Amino acid sequence: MSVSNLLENWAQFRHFHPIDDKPHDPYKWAMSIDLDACTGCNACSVACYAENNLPVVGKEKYQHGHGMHWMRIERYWDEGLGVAGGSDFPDHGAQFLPMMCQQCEAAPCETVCPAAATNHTADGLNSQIYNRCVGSRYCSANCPFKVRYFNWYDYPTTDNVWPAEMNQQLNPDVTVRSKGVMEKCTFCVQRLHAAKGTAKNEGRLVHDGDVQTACQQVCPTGAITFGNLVDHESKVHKQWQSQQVELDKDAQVKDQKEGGSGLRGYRIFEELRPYPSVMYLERVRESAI
Amino acid sequence: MEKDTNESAAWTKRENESPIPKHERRASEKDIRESIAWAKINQDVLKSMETPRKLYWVILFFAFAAFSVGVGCEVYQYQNGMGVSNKNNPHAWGLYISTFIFWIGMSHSGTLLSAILHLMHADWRKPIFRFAEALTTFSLMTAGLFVMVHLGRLWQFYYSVPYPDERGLWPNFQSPLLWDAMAIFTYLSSSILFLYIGMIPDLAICRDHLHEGWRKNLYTWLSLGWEGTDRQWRNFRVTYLTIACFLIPLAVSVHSIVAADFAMSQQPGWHVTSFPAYFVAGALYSGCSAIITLFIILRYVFKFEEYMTLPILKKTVRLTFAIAMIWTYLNAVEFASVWYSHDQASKDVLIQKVIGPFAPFWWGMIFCGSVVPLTLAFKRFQTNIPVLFVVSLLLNLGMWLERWMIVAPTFSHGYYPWTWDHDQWPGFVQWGMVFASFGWFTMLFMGFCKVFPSVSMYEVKEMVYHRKLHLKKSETAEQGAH
Amino acid sequence: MIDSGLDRRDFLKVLGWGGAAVALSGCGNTSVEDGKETVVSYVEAADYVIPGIGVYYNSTCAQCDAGCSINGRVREGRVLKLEGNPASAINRGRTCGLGQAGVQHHYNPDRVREPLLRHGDKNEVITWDKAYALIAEKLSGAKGDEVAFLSGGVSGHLKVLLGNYLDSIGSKNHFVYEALAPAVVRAANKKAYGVEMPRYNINKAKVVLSFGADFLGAWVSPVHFSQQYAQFRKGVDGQRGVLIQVESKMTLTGANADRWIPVRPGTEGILALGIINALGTASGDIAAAVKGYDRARVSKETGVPPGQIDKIAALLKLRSPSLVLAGSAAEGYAHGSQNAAAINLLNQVLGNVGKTVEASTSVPFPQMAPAKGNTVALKSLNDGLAAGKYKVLFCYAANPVFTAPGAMKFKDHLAKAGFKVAFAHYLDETALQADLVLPLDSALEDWGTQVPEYMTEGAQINIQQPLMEKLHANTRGMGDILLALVKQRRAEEYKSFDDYYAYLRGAMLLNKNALGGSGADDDTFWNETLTKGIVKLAGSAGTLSGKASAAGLTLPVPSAADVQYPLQLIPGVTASLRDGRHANQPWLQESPDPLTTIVWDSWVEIHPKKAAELHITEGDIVEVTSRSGSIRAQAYLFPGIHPDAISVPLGRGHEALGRYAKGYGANPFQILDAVFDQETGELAMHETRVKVSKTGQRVVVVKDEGAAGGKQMGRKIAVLVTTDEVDLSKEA
Amino acid sequence: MSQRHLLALFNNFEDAEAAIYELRAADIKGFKFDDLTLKSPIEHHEVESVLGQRSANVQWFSLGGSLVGGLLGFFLISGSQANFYAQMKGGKPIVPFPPNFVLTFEMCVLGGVFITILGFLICAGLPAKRSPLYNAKVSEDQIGVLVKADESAMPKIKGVFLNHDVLEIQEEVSK
Amino acid sequence: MHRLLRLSILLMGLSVAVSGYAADAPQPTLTTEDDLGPQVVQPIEFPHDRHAGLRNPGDPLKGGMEIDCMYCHTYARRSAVAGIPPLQKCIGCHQSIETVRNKPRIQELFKYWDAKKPVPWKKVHDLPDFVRFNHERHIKRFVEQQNRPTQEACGYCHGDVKQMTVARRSKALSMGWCANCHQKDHPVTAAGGTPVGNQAYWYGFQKPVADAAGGEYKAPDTNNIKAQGPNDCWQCHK
Repeated sequence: MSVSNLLENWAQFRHFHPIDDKPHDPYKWAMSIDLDACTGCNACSVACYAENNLPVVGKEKYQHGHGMHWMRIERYWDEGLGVAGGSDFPDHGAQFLPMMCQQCEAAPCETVCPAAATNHTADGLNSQIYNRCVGSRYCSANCPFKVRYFNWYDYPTTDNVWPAEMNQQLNPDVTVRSKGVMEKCTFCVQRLHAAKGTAKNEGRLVHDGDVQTACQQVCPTGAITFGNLVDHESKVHKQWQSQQVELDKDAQVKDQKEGGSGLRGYRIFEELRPYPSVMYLERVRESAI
Repeated sequence: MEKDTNESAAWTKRENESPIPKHERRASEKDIRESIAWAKINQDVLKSMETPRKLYWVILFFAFAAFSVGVGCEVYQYQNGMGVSNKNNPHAWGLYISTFIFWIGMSHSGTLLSAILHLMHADWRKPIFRFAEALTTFSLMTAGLFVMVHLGRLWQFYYSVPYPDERGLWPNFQSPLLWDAMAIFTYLSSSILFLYIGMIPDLAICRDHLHEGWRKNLYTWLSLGWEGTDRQWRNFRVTYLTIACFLIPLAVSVHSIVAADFAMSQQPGWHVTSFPAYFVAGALYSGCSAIITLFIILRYVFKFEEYMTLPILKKTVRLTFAIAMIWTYLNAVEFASVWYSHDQASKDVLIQKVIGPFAPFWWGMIFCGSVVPLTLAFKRFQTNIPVLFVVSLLLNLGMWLERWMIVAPTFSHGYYPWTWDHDQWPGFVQWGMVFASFGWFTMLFMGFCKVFPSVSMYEVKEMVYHRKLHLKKSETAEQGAH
Repeated sequence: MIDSGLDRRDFLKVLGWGGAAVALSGCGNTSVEDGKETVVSYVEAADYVIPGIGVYYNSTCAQCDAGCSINGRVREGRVLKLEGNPASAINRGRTCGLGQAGVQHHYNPDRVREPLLRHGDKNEVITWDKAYALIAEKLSGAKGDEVAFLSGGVSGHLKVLLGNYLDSIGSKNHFVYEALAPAVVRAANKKAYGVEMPRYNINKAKVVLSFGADFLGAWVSPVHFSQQYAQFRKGVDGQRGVLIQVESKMTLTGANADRWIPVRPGTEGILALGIINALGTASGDIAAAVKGYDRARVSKETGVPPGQIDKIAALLKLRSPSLVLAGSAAEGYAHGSQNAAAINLLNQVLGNVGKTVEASTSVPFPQMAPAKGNTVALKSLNDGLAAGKYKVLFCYAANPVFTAPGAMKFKDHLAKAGFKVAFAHYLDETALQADLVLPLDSALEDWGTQVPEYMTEGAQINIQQPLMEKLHANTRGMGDILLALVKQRRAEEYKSFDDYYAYLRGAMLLNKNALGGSGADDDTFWNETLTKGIVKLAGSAGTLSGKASAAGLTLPVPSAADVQYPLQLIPGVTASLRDGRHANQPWLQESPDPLTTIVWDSWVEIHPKKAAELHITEGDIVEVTSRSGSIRAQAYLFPGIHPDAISVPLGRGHEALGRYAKGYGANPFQILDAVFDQETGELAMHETRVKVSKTGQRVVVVKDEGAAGGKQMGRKIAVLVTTDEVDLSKEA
Repeated sequence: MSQRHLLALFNNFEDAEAAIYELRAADIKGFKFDDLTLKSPIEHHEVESVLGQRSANVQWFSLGGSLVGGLLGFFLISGSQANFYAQMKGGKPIVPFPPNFVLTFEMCVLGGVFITILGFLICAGLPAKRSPLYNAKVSEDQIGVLVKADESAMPKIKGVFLNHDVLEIQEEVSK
Repeated sequence: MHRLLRLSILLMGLSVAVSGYAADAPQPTLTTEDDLGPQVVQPIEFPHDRHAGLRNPGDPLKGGMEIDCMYCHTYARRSAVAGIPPLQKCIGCHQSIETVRNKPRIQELFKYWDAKKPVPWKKVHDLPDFVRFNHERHIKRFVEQQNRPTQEACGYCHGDVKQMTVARRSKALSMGWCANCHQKDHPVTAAGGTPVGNQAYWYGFQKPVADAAGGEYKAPDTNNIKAQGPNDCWQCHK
């Protein structure tokens, strides 16, 4: 009875998230990425293609910006490079940043979807339901990170995307998306569900290390940490805590310390208040050289 | 006026051929001749529904041709996916949404002229409000088409319609797109009803003066047995007034909701507080200029020189000029507030428009939207039909560019520099669809004008009657004074 | 493991196609669809085969020679994804992108499926029996030394079997060719340390000074080094390791360096000697040898500012132990050996030998140790072919027609060989020149053992086992083919082995005790071995000699500008495409190059300053001309390259191989000059001089990077701090 | 006593008005003034001074309609937001006010307009069959006065009309 | 005015009805218990009634054998898919049951066995491919943790299979139908499957209530707190 439900539970329907409520019990999936360890090798991106049935769109479509890499590695140069007064060479190397859906707690994409195809799940994920998507692309328009990818063509039926034998590699746990739907990084929700199912069967919670995302699992330098932020034993929780980054803040206390806090945890576009679930650790460069 | 170009001279010549005696036209700046007989009004308007000039058929043919292009594009896009329209991941919307806003904006003219002027008892609206309302209705229909065309999975559009279904799912009422859908639905149905209600007495006239055929049946059904009794007129007046009252806030809400599509988002260049006002002003602006365009076309095609008179045109033009200046001001406010803020991302978008790859279009918009209307301030142009025709088309072009300049630069130049993309231009499918929308609109509009009276006969009669009454009164008063 | 009776196609339609069927049905219809699909069912099924549940098998990655152990997820008989095997000391559960794409090698639609007899451009499908008979026939008409076998790096039992086969033919002409092997460094190491490939402890070093060693990208064992690198960055006692990369073209490792030093191409050795000089700690003949390399001269010759040299020297002095690496950029010159020797000398001077450079362990079965590929082999084969010495040529795991320098004219010489047999996965450029093409099983269908060249702590033998049933009925494992061939000659000796699997099992069981299986019964041992996928061995640790000396060290002064060919061509080695053998795996093609973010195409890296001089802008199609030929590719303005050099990545520009490789990009191998290292005779890859000219054509560079380039435009996206701003010891 | 209809057509409103004034003053037996209907091609609101204030209740429909629309809108939306599948979106409450306000407003207008139209049809007695005494001229330029009266009153009424330049008088054919 | 009143009442009634229908969770249009789904033609007409049906004490040759569902559909408790038993399993029994050996259906079965080909059974309960129903979780919950009879637990979705020969769908298996169950009270227990913590009820918005009486079935570990079942979209669509 929806109307009676509405009236009975009025207070709960009026909670703002994540400031007012803390529904993250027992799970809140979160990630931290150490940019100092990330070498930009692209293994995570390829692993994501393998795990999540991402189509290879080919040169021409890639040129038109139709690439479907849920996880993309961005390469930045120092701001001083090549400008007057700066160096002609990237003396401190490049800077790599793996960028995928930040699973924002207050995701700008969720509110704008007309069909309610993208929602916030109880364990802190930004769900994308392909079969509900009508393809208005409003979510992508409103994503500050631009990490949502639209199926501009029907890739399953496109030549050379998954030809003859190649389609046998498709992961049966992940729906292959047809034309006209939006998709994005899911934190490998199929793996999370399998792990949760196993844990439930055994009457326990998912322990840290029970489940890894595909990108985390492959990362040669272990730059990606993934886990349950609520679980105090999890590595990701310890990292967030030691970096004094809090989920429901739009500016961290540590950042207001004069002279710096000596910590390097930050979240991208925190000030826009999407409350991302991915903490990055700043890249470090030696000052003595 | 006489000193103008050859083309102008030709128009003047045509003007001379018009059924209004020259001296009468010249004599007074009257909106309408009081001496027109009511029977002649009936006769003229009814004739327009039967024998328009040949140009009518030419327009209809080209409109249909343009529409067919769009059908082809849509079939192609439907089968192959949205990618064929040359959109990509930052450029998710492209021309469809900007043209959607354009048509929504255009729809505001009908309401403005009809409802606001009706409430203000500005009776010069009477000969032109009918086609303005039709303009509202059909441009809304055109706009609605773009919502559909824009969807990646058109065949699933009903997922965003609120109806109780077996799944127990509802659309997301938080989405401004849903507000849009709701507002447009409300606006469209209200506009159609407003148009229809206002047309009932005229439908009765049509019914009475046709003898047989499908049209007779159509008018008989649609006129609901209207006889013009005092009871009918009385309730008609109240109803018309009430709906006009409903429509004004509704119209404002519609375009501010369309503005909310952008303002409610978080993107630089969109997340602007003044957007609703800006959108509404832009909407009225494009609506008014569209009215001028259609005024000129209808006046010629249906030989309405006696009803759609130059003084009325002049009033419309002056209104348009005022709105153009409001729009210009709001434009300036928007840029100023962005500039004054320290939001680097929004500034970047603005700079991108002014000197980036969009600069030609942006400056085109400023030229068409703010500079061109300055001509309207000159009295000599206010009744110069060829000039007005060109100017009104330019204004519309400017308004279309404005919508494009709202939508596209934020996509190409959003928060995230890595995804900036300055090379993606709309593909032929998008242009085809935009082109076709004009055909579709013209087709519907011209069709309407042929089937239904595009000048409100009873209101013109009222106008003539009241003017005459007024004239008589003032004459009496004059005589009394003597 | 997999039931032979299973109708694979049928059941793939049921579960495997589930995803695809969604797409085809348009995701929309919520009504159930009874009776339209067939449900999966087996005839017989092992207990652990449960539909919907993935089973994991251990095997070894065959995408490169590093020997990472993998763990394949198999569901309903299909291998879906490869993960790293955590038990392996090499990759510890991790893989690289190239390794991930292994499944695409297996499922590749362009694999050769039938034995093909080639007549010009036409293929005739023949049976295996006929193919074997043909080989026997051709061999009977040739003397032992008229038979040559060209292969890539091989190891393990396959190497043994191959050796036996060549022995049975009486041929000693086994050419082991790898286009991108660190062969000069091996030789220099042998001289300096007494071993070809010592163990580098990047994780123990406080400073790593790398002369063009792309150990994070494509050098030797990148996944292993990446893990060490992560530890190195975390540092000992919160003191983070410092990476200094000296190279003329920025590699992935260079992009991760604290200080990247664009050295003039070829002067790496001079810089190394200059640093020794600046350190001032050397004595004896070393001190004498470096005496002339004062900072002014070194700076002038290398282009590195004097202050920089001092800073490096000071840091190296301050933080010990350090590690100096000589990589492919240093070795790729005519004086490559000298460069490498000078760099190794620096290691010696810094006292790193024994600390961060340690002796490697080797497998106690020398016959299984890897046959290391190099380019000398190619040269001698090429010479032999040119002389028309060979009547029969076998080619396995190498694509010399694609990778041989254009100046060698290998393709022309190859035509002189009488009968060419290619064992191939794809119809690559070399296979197209062959007379007989024999289709190979993919690494995920085949049995094998592998001994990696670069060993980490302890030695290990990697097991390769099929992760699924053969995709194509008529492909064969290389082991099976060799066994069949060797049986032609020594039937008696091998008659007890039905197939390579039996051979492998037999061979492993024979040495059960040495392989750590003493006491276990055969089946237990064997099953355990397969389960683990790795056999860990005590191994025999060698010792390092540490006898690097400056004797004979002569480094040429950089040559004066070449007016006709003013630029140095640096062939870029990317982590995903390497020498191009995997270019037909679309994930790799679409995986952006980390530094330029370009996909699906080749490019010419030019420093923006140089480009401005030449009026070249991004997307200009430029012609790169060397003395040996020319190629065309799009220009990309890249700040991470020395202005006197340009770089074109290797691996693309295939004329064959498959639908994802053919016609994409240009092949810089084609324009390499045939210059060789004076000491080892290895091909000097970096010694080609070129000129660049605009063709007038322009394209849009297909890349992931947006219009902002690599700039963050004032946003706080990827943040950089220096070590004095952070306290790493606080971190969890 | 049987009643009959009679339609008189006038050339202009003044004549008709004068005739109606006279009819009102005449107090003819068998004729109630409320049974007089004016048919005109345009609305003459001056007619009120002759006919008196006759009721027009459409505005009450408007009020009711917009209230019903608004309430329905709010509860339909809020209720459906609070269904089983309620999912948090963008950190906003499940039942958020700003969107629901917007939609309630739209529903309010929608309800208002629809019910107003309904009210109009009800109040104006539409749709209806045209009365047999209808002249197409009424929709052109003539004013019609339709009266319903006892047969006995007819001659008097006709007389009044004839006094005022009536163009034509149509009578219902007696049964 | 009567007409007006009637119309108003009609209108109000209509709106109340629509809003009532709309606001409350709509009931899926079910195929009724008697109304079986479409007949699916199987390669062998498998008699479920003979295998799973109740024994006939009078004539053992006529009645069923009361075989547990999961004797054959053994994957259901271990995997998301229930699966069809391998042919081996059928043969395992049937090669020693001489009495029916010559029946045409059994002969057909052996034909497949001799050819070593799997029987191409058709899916009967075939959900759209974007729906991921997990058999294992449901079996664990109802059969293992709540000790309900297998046939009852399976019957929730599959109907009374023991009465059928070839299985036919007898439930709607639509989204609303699934939600019907999920919307009912779920016990929140450590072992009961629904995770302990706030998440269980937070999004379903039904506060947990202590139910002293308990349901008909009392799971041993229940601490009698009830909430709604999992409701997030990713539960079934991934």
